[in-house]
Amino acid sequence: MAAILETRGLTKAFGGLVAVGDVDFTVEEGGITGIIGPNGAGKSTFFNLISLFYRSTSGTITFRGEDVTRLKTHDMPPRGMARTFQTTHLFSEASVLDNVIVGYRHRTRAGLLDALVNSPRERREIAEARLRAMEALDFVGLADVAHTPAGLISQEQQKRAAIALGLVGGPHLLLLDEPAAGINPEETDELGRLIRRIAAAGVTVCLIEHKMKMVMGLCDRIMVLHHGRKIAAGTPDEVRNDDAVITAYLGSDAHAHA
Amino acid sequence: MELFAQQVMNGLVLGSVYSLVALGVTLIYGTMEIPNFAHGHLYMLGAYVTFAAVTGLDVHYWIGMLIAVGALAVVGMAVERLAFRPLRHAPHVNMMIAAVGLMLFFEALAQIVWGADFRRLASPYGAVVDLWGTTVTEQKLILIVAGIALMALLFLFLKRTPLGAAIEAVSQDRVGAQLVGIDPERISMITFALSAGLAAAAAALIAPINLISPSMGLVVGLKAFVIVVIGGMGSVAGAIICGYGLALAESLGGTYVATGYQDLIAFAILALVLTVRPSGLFAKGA
Amino acid sequence: MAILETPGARLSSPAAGSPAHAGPRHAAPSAAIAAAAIRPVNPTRRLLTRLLLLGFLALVLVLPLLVTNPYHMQVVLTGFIFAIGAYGLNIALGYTGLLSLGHAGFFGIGAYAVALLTSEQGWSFWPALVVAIVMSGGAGFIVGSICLRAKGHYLAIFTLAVGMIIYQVLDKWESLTNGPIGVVGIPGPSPIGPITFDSFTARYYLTAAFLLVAMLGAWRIRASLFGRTLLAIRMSEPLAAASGVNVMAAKRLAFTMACIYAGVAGGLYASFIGFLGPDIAVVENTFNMLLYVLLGGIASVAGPLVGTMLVYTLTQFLQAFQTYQMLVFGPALIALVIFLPYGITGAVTMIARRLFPDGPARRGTASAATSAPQPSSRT
Amino acid sequence: ADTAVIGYSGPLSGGAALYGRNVQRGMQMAIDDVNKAGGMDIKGEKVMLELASLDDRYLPNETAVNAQRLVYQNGARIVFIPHSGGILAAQGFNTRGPQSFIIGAYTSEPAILNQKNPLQMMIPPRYNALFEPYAKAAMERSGKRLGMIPGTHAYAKEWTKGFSAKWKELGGEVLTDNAVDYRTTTDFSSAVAKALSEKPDVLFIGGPSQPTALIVQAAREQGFKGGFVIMDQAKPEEMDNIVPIEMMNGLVGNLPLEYYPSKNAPAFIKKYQDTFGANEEAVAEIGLPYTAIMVFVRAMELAGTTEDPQAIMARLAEASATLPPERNPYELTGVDDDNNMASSFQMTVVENGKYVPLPFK
Amino acid sequence: MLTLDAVSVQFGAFRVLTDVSIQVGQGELVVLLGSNGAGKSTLFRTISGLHRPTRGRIVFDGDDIARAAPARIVARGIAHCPEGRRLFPDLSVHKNLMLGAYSRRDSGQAVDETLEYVNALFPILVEKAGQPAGSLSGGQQQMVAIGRALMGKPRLLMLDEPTLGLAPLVVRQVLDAAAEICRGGTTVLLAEQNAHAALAIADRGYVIETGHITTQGTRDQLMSDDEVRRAYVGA
Ligand SMILES: Nc1ncnc2c1ncn2[C@@H]1O[C@H](COP(=O)(O)OP(=O)(O)OP(=O)(O)O)[C@@H](O)[C@H]1O
Ligand SMILES: Nc1ncnc2c1ncn2[C@@H]1O[C@H](COP(=O)(O)OP(=O)(O)OP(=O)(O)O)[C@@H](O)[C@H]1O
Ligand SMILES: CC(C)C[C@H](N)C(=O)O
Ligand SMILES: [Mg+2]
Ligand SMILES: [Mg+2]
Repeated sequence: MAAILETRGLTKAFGGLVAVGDVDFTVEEGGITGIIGPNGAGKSTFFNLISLFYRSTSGTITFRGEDVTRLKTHDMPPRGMARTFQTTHLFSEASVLDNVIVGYRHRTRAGLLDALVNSPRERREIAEARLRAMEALDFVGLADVAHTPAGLISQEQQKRAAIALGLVGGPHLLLLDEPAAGINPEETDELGRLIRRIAAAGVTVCLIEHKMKMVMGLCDRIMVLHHGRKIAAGTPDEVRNDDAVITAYLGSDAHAHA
Repeated sequence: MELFAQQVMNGLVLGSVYSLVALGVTLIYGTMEIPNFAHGHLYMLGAYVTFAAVTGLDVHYWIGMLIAVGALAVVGMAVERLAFRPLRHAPHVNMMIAAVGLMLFFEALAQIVWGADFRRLASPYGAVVDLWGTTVTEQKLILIVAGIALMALLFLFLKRTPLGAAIEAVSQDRVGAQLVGIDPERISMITFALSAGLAAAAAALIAPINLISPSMGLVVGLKAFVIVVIGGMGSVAGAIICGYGLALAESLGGTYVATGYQDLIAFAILALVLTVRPSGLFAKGA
Repeated sequence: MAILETPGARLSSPAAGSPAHAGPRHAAPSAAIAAAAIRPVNPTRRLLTRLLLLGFLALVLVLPLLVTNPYHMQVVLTGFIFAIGAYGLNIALGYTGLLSLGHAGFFGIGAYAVALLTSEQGWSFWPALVVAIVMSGGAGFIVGSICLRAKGHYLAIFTLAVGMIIYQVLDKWESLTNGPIGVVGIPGPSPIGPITFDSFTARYYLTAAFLLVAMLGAWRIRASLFGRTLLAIRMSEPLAAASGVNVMAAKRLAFTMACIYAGVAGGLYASFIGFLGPDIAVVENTFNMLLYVLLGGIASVAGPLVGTMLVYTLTQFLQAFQTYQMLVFGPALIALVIFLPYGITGAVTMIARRLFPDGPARRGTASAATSAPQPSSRT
Repeated sequence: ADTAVIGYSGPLSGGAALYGRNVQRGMQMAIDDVNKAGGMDIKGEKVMLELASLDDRYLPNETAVNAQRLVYQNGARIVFIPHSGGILAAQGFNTRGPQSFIIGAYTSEPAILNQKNPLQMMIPPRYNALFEPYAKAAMERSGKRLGMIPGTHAYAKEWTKGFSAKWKELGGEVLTDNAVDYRTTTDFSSAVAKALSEKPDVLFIGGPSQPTALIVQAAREQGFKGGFVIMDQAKPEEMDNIVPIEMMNGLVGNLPLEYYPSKNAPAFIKKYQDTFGANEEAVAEIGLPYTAIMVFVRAMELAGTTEDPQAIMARLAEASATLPPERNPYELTGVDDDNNMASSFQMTVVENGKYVPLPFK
Repeated sequence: MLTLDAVSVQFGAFRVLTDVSIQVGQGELVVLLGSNGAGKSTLFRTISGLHRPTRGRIVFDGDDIARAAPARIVARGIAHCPEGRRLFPDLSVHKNLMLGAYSRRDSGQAVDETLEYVNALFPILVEKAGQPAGSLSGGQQQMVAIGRALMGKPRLLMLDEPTLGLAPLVVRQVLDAAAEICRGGTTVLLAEQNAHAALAIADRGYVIETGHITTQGTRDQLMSDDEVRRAYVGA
């Protein structure tokens, strides 16, 4: 399998603090990759770096063969990288559907002029965007709340809406930051199945999660960050039994629960 | 050289006023993010109350100032309670419109109560002293000293007292503040009282040097906003430094560049600063 | 099968990454999904909206017949002109969440362009107006490119300063603008073929035409994909960027558009009032337009006009109180923003929603006359 | 009609409110006098006068709307406007439109004469008439070096331009222009210090009276010994309420009405102060609009109409030349051919604490 | 010490809590289980005075506090570590913690002791003390939130999903801390979805579903309740 994303010596320092230090990391095309690590290990920062939300201090990011290190945040979705945020983040005043439509914007070309004259392109793309958004919502199982303001649906629905917002543009790589935080075991399993379906549909998924049960069950490969450094990478089993990981993160009876 | 010294002195006088007014704005706008553009008008009212106290009740100047500070503190609380608190959940610009409403109201009020013409408050400290080749009236020296003292006090209050911390806390997370036992409504009232009081003090200090008129507040008020933004929203030190900085820029710029452009100077500096640093000089966090 | 319909699945199609990727395989989506994508809107409300719109157009058309008193006409005219400016502000603030406190400055640029070209260079009104558009738009673009890097409060005060600077330039650059003395004897709009614009009625229809175009533009933008982008930016810039929106470009475009609106309004103003001084660019004028937008109903398409007309008539009425008028007007403003936080149209829409709720979905349509009021993000 | 309405649109609120209020007071006083005297005699019919005022906050577009309102709602045929901007805006339609009307133009700005508007009377003197006598008087007494701290508003700008040109022409030396905004400046010291650093003999200053007085004070505090020339906007009689008149020695400006060689002045001043208080000054913004109303009244009586602007204007010259003395505090002698009412005016110089009248040469 | 008696809360037409009655005894550690949107946070917010119950009484130490202002309630000794943390993002970690002691009236020394206790609980906070709280990682912020609540030296501590987003190690640290705090004499009311871990340390528990208390009992009763196991323990 080819690498879809590759970082070399990726580093981010906040003042003195090195949040991410010299990380070489590869996400294989297809499948599900997990990132775990203690709080403050640099996982979210790492996501913010590869989605170009933060400027890296040093290092390179290669996405689908292209060096994207110096591009801007909004350049990534058109290239096929989508992300969600750790604290679920939506346009809460707008309807769920309108939220997802924004995620499709980078696929459309209609601009101010099309708007003013209501050009055929404008009309075509609006219909198209609606349709794709609706499909995405249908896919995550939110079609029935499409017209509800995003602020009024439940925490867990909001998480799925955020995923739809990422999916609608048809990404190659989807980054999920703690998708299962704050939802109960039942829903967590449900979410796990959704993520599987996304992967099965050909989208490479990379997720940060603290719920080991989910991570271990879901991921093909896992990277472990600690103090901003990669301390381990490999299959769930390799990672689970890695002493460094156990002492730093899992604790001895990790596989028991949670 | 003598001219230079004179202008630096004048800059310090002006700067004390700017900084005091700006400090009030830092609290209300910088910290609580309430764009009370009518702050300059509170300053104007402060001047009138001092005038009314000294001429009407013929109390001593300092008593007059105290009365003004007290009165404006009350006005400040009323403003918070009646105009801004009801808008807490409304879109932010609504507060600006409310502020505009206050400006119109206060200006009309002053014009009706004290007339449209300029008023003059005679200073008990009119004597002229020579200082390092500069001539200043005692009143101006008092203004500088009192101004600096007030700022020092406020600074300590904000940085050293729990109440000071509470003000920042409320502005950053109301609910969080409530959960540690802070009463946000009380805090915002106190904050308004404080900043209005500062404005009144500044006005009382400058009144004997300048004229009092219903429209004296507008420009000073807007400049205070400029100062607060250059200094970085909510940064007390920033407000003070930029207050004096701007005043010196105006008096020296007025001398060595060209007079008549003072107001341009202020806004040009702001534009420059924000072009280079979109979130101010002393911005914290970002 | 469901899988085939998923966006992910589309990735396997070669055309991935281009909008054309909505390929044949998706030409015929499941009817259910397609149907669900259309917002169910209460038919009665839609009808009422349409009627309101027709009534409005009819009114605009026949107004000169109803209003014969030149004074009332003058009020309407001036109102329309400022309303155009207010629509500009609404695009920046209401749609995009950009509070521009320098709006009057761009109004001034447009006004001076027309004033100086027609009165001093002897140009005719129309080419001068084009220049006014280019200049206010150009200035907006440049200023936007610089200012819009600042956000929220910083942007507000930055633009406030820009407005002040524009005013100072108009005031001090005497060789160009005559400084504080202002521009005298600005000719009215020059005739188009047989149509002259000396009579109030003619000027009315001219202004009304401009106003309607402005409103149409505002409405189109709001309903468009571009408009949705703007709304998204207003609600959350980071999320918009993460969703692939070039935030800076969109903001700059919206800002420029707003300035063009202001410029056009300014041009009309100059040539209708016949005299122009720098104080047209003072911040009070920005506040006035802000007021119109807010009381009318922010981000709504009818709002700015409703607001302008309401406030303008109110102030005319309050003139009776002489010196005391501001004693009434000031508190009135405060009361209005407190009790009508989303303005007149906002209130009307909410009532209409109550009376004629939508189908299953809980959200209404963004229709022409009165559209959903959106709380503007804390700008 | 048994009452005729005179319209007024001026700044009644905001920065220029005082100025606007003074003009309004002058008009009101005249109207009250006329009515007390039993109104006007129009073709043997008694017609009372009524003042309708609107606030325009010094904004031309507001003036335009107000003027329409005064004419079409209140039925005014004469509208007083106290600022050049509003006047120029009104000139756009006072001769055209369904109903024409007369502009009572209270501004000294000559630009309003460019259009040769046939339905307009300019009330105060054109300031450009004052340059030469002022300059001469100041030069003779204080010297040739002219320092400048004028205001930055339109009116002051024009003044400064014209006056400094005249000063040079008369062989004087004009130093750098330190114009400051008289309304917004918080402390004049720095402008004054700058001006004094060039060692002037005379300071040219002027805006509203009170800030002008403060500049005099600041200059004296910083040790200035020379004289002043003040723009006519500033009124010596108001300045001496702010600073001791001794500080004003060597000051050249408009002669306060009270020192006019005019039999009618004292009565007028007394009447004014009886109405508005002993420490209110009957400045030109009071006396000239008062006289202007009287001119129009006389013109209406001569023309035998309150309705027909053209007819009223036709009798303006005659009316202004034949004012009854008690209605002519300044003893003005009639409009010039630009319909400028107060074309002759008097000046003063302050010498050891006294106003010394100086007739124009 | 805390008794809720038929408490109902409504937002507009939308009823979130219906006749909720629970008791928390002095020194107990009581866990409140429920899935998203069940009403846990609303219940907590109501107890700490952020919402007014539409019906019912909330009795703390014998007084009805249902209508008291949040500040009063905190002063009475109820600390609430809220969902979403509600930190003061631009203030330093240290200032955040100290503000937790805002309504304490005892000596500064006593406050310092509590601070040391908190620092011992979450050592990372010592090295972050000077940093703006907003710049901390999700988990670190959670620690600050708990620490801030503890700084009030409350007699009743309400923790709303404190383990949300915490690493497994820390999850246990936090829950152990909760138990520790309880042993130290502070009554603890804990909202959790991670039922397994939570029940491990709890004395008793309630299950809340769509605003109704559906089940209650001791740890062992709940542990052995199949419904609970399926829905919340996810075993
Ligand atoms: N904007 C910032 N400024 C300063 N420091 C930061 C900033 N963002 C993150 N940090 C620091 O960088 C480190 C890594 O933070 P990050 O959010 O990536 O952790 P994380 O692995 O996502 O933890 P968690 O699992 O709790 O979310 C933390 O120590 C945090 O304090
Ligand atoms: N202020 C509010 N206005 C309207 N509805 C609200 C409000 N607060 C909460 N709700 C609704 O009340 C229900 C309960 O919310 P609550 O946050 O208490 O649930 P929870 O048990 O804390 O869920 P979670 O595990 O996600 O925190 C939810 O459906 C939520 O949408
Ligand atoms: C400055 C004031 C005296 C008014 C002046 N007469 C003008 O024309 O505006
Ligand atoms: Mg994280
Ligand atoms: Mg909760």
